[in-house]
Amino acid sequence: MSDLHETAATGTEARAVAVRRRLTRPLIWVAAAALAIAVPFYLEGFWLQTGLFAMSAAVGAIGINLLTGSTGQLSMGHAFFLAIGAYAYVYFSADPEQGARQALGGLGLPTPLAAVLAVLTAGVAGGLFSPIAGRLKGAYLGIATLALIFLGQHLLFNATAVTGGYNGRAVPPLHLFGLTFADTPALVVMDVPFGALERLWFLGLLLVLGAAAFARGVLRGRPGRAMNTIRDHEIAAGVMGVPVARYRAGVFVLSSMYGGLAGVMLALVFQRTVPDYFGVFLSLDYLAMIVIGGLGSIGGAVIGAVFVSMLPQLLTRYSDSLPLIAEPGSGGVSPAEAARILYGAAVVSVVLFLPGGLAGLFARLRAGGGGRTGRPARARGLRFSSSPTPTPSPDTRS
Amino acid sequence: MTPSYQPDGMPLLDVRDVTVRFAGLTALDGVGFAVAPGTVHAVIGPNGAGKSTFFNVLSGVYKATSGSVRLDGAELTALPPHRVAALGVARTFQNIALSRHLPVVDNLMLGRHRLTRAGFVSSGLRLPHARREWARHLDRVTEIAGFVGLGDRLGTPVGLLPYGVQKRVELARALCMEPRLLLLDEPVAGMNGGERLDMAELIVAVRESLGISVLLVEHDMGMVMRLADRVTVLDFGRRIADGTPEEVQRDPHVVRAYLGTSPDQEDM
Amino acid sequence: MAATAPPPGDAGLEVSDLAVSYGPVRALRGVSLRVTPGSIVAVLGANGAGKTTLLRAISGTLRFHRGAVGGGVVTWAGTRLTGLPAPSVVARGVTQVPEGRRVFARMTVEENLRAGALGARGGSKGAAQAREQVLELFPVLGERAHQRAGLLSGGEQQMLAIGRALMARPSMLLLDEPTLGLAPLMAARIAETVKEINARGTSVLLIEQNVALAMSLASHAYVLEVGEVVLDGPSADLAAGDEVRRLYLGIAEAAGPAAAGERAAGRRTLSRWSA
Amino acid sequence: ASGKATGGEPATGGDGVKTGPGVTADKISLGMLTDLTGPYASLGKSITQAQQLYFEQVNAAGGVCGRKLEGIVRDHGYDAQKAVAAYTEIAPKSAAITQFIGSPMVTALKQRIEGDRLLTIPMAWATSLLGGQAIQVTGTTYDIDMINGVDFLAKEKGIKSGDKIGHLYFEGDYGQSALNGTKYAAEKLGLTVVEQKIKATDQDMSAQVSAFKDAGVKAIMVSVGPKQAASLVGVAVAKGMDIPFVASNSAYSPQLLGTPAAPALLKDYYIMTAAAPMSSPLPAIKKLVADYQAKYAGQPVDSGVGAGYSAAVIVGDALKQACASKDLSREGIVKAHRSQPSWEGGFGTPMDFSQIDRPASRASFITKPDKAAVGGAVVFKEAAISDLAKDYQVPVG
Amino acid sequence: MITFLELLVNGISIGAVYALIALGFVVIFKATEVVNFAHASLLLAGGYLVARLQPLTGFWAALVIGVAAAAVVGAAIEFLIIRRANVASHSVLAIVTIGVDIVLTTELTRQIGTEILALGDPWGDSVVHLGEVTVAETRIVALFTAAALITLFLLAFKYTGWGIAMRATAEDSETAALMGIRLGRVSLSAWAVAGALAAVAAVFLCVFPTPGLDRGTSLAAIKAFPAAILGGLDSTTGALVGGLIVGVTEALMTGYQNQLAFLGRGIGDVAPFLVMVVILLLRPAGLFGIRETARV
Ligand SMILES: Nc1ncnc2c1ncn2[C@@H]1O[C@H](COP(=O)(O)OP(=O)(O)OP(=O)(O)O)[C@@H](O)[C@H]1O
Ligand SMILES: Nc1ncnc2c1ncn2[C@@H]1O[C@H](COP(=O)(O)OP(=O)(O)OP(=O)(O)O)[C@@H](O)[C@H]1O
Ligand SMILES: [Mg+2]
Ligand SMILES: [Mg+2]
Repeated sequence: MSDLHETAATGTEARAVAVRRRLTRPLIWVAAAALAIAVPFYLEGFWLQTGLFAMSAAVGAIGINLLTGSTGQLSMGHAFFLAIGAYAYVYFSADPEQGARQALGGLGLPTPLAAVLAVLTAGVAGGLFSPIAGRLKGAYLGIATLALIFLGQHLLFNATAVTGGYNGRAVPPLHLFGLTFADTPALVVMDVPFGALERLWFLGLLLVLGAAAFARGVLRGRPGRAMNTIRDHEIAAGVMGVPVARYRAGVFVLSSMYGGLAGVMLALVFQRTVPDYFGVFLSLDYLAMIVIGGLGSIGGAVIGAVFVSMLPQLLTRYSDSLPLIAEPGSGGVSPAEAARILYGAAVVSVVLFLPGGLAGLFARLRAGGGGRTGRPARARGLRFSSSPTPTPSPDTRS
Repeated sequence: MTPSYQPDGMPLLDVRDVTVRFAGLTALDGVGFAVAPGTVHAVIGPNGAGKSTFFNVLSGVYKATSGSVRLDGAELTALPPHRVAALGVARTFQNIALSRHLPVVDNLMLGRHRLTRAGFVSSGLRLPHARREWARHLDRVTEIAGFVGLGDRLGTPVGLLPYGVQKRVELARALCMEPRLLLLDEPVAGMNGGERLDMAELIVAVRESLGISVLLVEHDMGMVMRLADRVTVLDFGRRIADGTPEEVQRDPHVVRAYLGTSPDQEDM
Repeated sequence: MAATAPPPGDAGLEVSDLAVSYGPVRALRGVSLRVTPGSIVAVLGANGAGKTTLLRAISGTLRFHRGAVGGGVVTWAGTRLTGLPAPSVVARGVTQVPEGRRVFARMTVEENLRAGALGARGGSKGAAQAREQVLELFPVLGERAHQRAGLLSGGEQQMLAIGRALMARPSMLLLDEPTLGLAPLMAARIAETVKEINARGTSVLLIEQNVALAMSLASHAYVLEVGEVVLDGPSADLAAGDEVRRLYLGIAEAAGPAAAGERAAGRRTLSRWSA
Repeated sequence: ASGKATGGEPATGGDGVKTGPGVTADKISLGMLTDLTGPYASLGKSITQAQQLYFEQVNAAGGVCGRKLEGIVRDHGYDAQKAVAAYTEIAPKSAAITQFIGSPMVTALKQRIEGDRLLTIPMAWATSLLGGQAIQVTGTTYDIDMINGVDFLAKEKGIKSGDKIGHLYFEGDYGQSALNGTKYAAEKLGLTVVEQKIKATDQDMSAQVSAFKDAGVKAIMVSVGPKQAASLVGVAVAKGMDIPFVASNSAYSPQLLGTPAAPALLKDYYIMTAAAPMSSPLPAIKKLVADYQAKYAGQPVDSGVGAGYSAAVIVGDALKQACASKDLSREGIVKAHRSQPSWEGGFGTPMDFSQIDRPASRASFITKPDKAAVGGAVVFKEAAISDLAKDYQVPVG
Repeated sequence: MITFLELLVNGISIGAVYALIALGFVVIFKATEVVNFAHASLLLAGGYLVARLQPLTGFWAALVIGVAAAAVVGAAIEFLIIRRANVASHSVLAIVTIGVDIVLTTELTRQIGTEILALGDPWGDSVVHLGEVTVAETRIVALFTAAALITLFLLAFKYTGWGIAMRATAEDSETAALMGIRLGRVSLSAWAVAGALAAVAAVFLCVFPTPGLDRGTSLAAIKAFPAAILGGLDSTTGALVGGLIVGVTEALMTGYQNQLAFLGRGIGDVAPFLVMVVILLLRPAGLFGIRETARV
């Protein structure tokens, strides 16, 4: 009976763990914050840029985790919303210009406004897809969303007045509270030249934290419960008063907006938008991120995003000193290949050996020794779903 | 046939001529009856008679092919499930339909969905009114949990609970919707004698303290006899009897189609 | 009453000192029981007592639930079943009807029956014979042969589940709450069917909440409580004993200690919600 | 406080040569942003190996300015994000970039490259890459090749005013640049262009051939990948279209001669290129082929070898010039490079590096597939500038 | 009109190849409910094996060995990975197959390197003239092969014990085990079959009109997704019809690209996906898929 498993976690031991955690938590937070702030002063551009890509990916991954992990809706179209975010930002903020071959449109809006509008535009784009997103589920939705990628690519290449076509467009730097997020005008903070990357670093941190906090609020709140129930038992959700289709569409829109924000961040880091980037593989990367990190958990999305975006960079960077990896061009397994193989293997092995993903692993390590306390369902990392669709066969009793 | 039942005043639920067809199969065939406010009304019948189908129509999961269902005058048949829920219809499922990974409290809070407002934005930003709302409804959920005897299980993931307790979580979740009409689909199936009595008592307590109408599908005749004010019997989608438990129990059609033997022997 | 050790025997199903756990949860501890060939034995117990777990341990499906046998053995007709995968258990003539019916919802009734015969020995001739018998027991399955099983009613599904298991022509049938959710008439029919199946030579291990029904079918019964056998004996004796009546029949609840707790605290009330 | 606090300002070394990032007392580092795992892996491999060969040869001869050349290879697999990351990593430690594959990637970084004043040789020949000081497109651009090609069709293949010609091109910079050239020449000659745009993932050109056939084209320009080109030519021949094909230099690879498309390719297929094919009798090329085969025995000697090697030579020459003016800072290297109005490396046509908004050359060779030849192609017509190309105003940016 | 017919025939002929690829998805989906993203790499593996063997053994022997070897590759994926993945949801397994695909494709493209491998098939570049319309012989063979294989699987799924075991396992593996079905074998056989089918599809994908197998070959598998899904992921007939719809749409949109220039050039690649979306809007489970009627 259920008492059997709870005995271990109750009693003084558990209380001690709780107390210890209450003391260590803030310390960890302070240390993490100090570290994050110190980073731009020490690390070179390459690291900052990699970190910023990871931050953008983290925001996108949180978004798709809301959809896939928490609501059970598979989406392979996330790259489309990143593209919308990135391009919309450019279009809203850029001044119109007359290029050699084509005219590039633009609204010349203040950049922060353009960023907000870009996120909203991504949301609207997600909303336009709601007839599909609200109705389909599982594999069908996943593959249907592939259409977005191809449609997106088509638009990016053909709507040249907005997108600049295959060349993409330059991204106007963000101006916020009198600060320009670009290399010029030069800025030196404590003897360290603060270029675009250094400046964006702090903005990126804030955005990731904000995005995570928002998602946490959603998941812990009324919408989160509805989403989980849609995932676990769609019909029950409807009968309990949850408008299932509308919620599905709503989560899709929300996740699109996260994608849009990730796109804006990406554009700011890239300083240029290029259409090729927003293809199928980017979408697959996002799925890999949330699986590696841990489905349904926000921390997992962030960890997965960091893992997936850093791995290839690390391998390339340190290819010389890694065993078994050959110099590029020398015929052996090149760093890029090694990175891809490792990345694929990571996806596989996380599922094989780490249910709950990296986030689950961390949770277990943290809980190690002290037994399980708090809310076990959350701590163990949620499964994708116990029954992805309401199985027509009678549910088995536990 | 029993004489048709005329409740005093307006019935809470008025079912007329409901027919449901699936490809090549008529699951419900012109069923009609009425449920008076504040009563327990049982629907019984052999397996496959269409009882769950009927519940599905009532809760908006299935669309009736024809016929009408009115709750307090409002037509239900064309509405999707969440709109039906909004009118105050709550149900439990024949096969447990809870979120196994979520703790009891979250499953119950889901029942508050229609009574609460917090959306993506206010939850995401944790606006004060969303927090206040949450706290207020958590109090009520705790109260209901205590009422059904789940007070000490609120934090336990549902999947770890024994079956009988899960059934009670289902009931509690339905109660959390503050319904006017409660549909219970085989609430004691799979329970042992003690648990059955407990559940029966709970249903009585619900009716007495909340005064809501209960529509009950159950194969445990003892339970039906004890609880129901009125019984409708279905067979092959058709209403074959309707009346007080005693009337129905003696009805030869019912005995032949459903009970098989005289009920006294069957009562355990 | 202490659990009496089953007498040493020859063939039949023998469970001795079985311990099962699901990760940290110990679901069975030192359970021993015995089904002599050709008999019906019932296992009673409250929800969560470990009845289903016992069947899973016999049929080799614990691994689907992350459970494992921690000790003890199960033997059938002298051969050891513990550790065998489920299909090998079926191949040895032991078939389980799972709790909650679990029909293949997207397949037709006919296909469900065919699936039941897949693990059986005896080839297509045997299967045809088995099919005939099943349709004789449950004519409704013939009528609904081409309907998708998921769309059957609960009782129809239960019949299909039993019929499907019979397609393997088992010599030992494990039934997990076969009358769950069935109308009285249907429950009685199932009971009769179980008798009939047994009369044709199949031993039955029956788990049932409907104690009266179980007692009327079984010659011998065991009572499980929190993973241990607390009572066992010929069913007639047990049915007459106070303990079983009190615990599982819900009779005389006002007097028994089981009725304490919430009920003793007086009538429950819940105020109406006003907001 | 941190290592970052010291900026990367130009300094002057012991030998009186001003140095910048990527240049130390005994070493000059050169970046190579290439594709070894993506769609252009075959090109990337040849280019990288040829450039490594050049560095070795220069180092064996004492290096440049008393410093050894060292290549830093980064594979971006034709992924823009990886390319940007790789650039960010190696730019601060490179004196120049001897190859940068992928015009979307170069375009994505164009502003930064210009801002960094980092001499960069893109392995792409789109007109959109023109117009900057630091980025040097070698030889002709795709559009010039196509103009010369159309001119060739008109002069030698009987295409005349009023005729239709087809153009099969890739979505993107490459295809678009080439198409512009075709359109320009067609307008001048009174031809109609039938366009078919495809993606790199498309494999089967049957539908495109049907459309061309239906339109009644008299010749087809080809600006796609080798595989699509082979499919196009194969299907067209099988459907009985007996017309010439004129291709951009990226639309051919010698590997095609091992496939069923070989006969069709050998028949009436011409490749426009600014660089002489590897089978050319030019002494520089003969030596390169011999050296390359000695070092990388058994590996194909395709056009990438020539392109890579000559790009490395261009950078090497710029470094030598810069050394002569005692300025190996980035500014100095770019300035030295741009001071050469008529560079001649012996690999084909002379190039003018002094004009930032024009292609370095307007002369294209016409080559033809040939099984026996090194690199699978032979010169069909020596490099020449057509009249049409002479007056052509190249769009920039 | 001739052009229209020619495009139609082209579309049908390439559609047959898509159908073959889609069939591979469908088999795995039916047996295990997993959307197999690794199918693209199986395709590449199959084609690679045939191409490498062909100079040594000749085409037909290479085909047989290659198909068998691809089946082994499929089975190995199942045995080493899928079987061991202890997950509750099929969607997670789908993501696992993405990982498998990445690993396999990377290694195969490394092996293939920069080459374009010819398959040495007997049909070469011969074409068949149907009136004014010409079709490649290879494509006619493909169409017949696809139709034959699809019929075969249709029957197998419906009538054989293997088919029933497969569907039972897909739906509820524990209960299937209780029926005596050996789950490992079922899933293994499904993956083996998918591997074999991938090899067959790869052969038709790499022969004339395309010059041969190269690292980009597997990208064609993406087009089989709309094919599989618009027919209905669990329907073999759907795979055929879906493949043909995708092929024809693509061919027509490409062929009439000039007339459709206002939609932007290159619409031929997008069109199948748009058709898919429209069909899914009307029929959420595809044309032939079984729509799940939930029962509670
Ligand atoms: N998959 C599982 N993981 C963890 N614990 C489990 C699992 N399945 C069952 N249990 C636990 O094992 C114990 C015995 O469960 P079991 O299902 O065997 O009981 P039962 O007697 O069949 O009950 P019921 O009458 O509800 O069917 C219970 O405490 C239950 O919570
Ligand atoms: N979605 C559906 N599609 C087709 N037939 C259905 C569907 N749902 C129910 N049926 C059929 O309708 C009939 C009535 O089923 P229902 O579930 O309502 O019976 P029930 O009275 O609840 O039986 P039980 O007591 O066994 O639960 C059955 O024959 C069943 O097969
Ligand atoms: Mg029912
Ligand atoms: Mg049980």
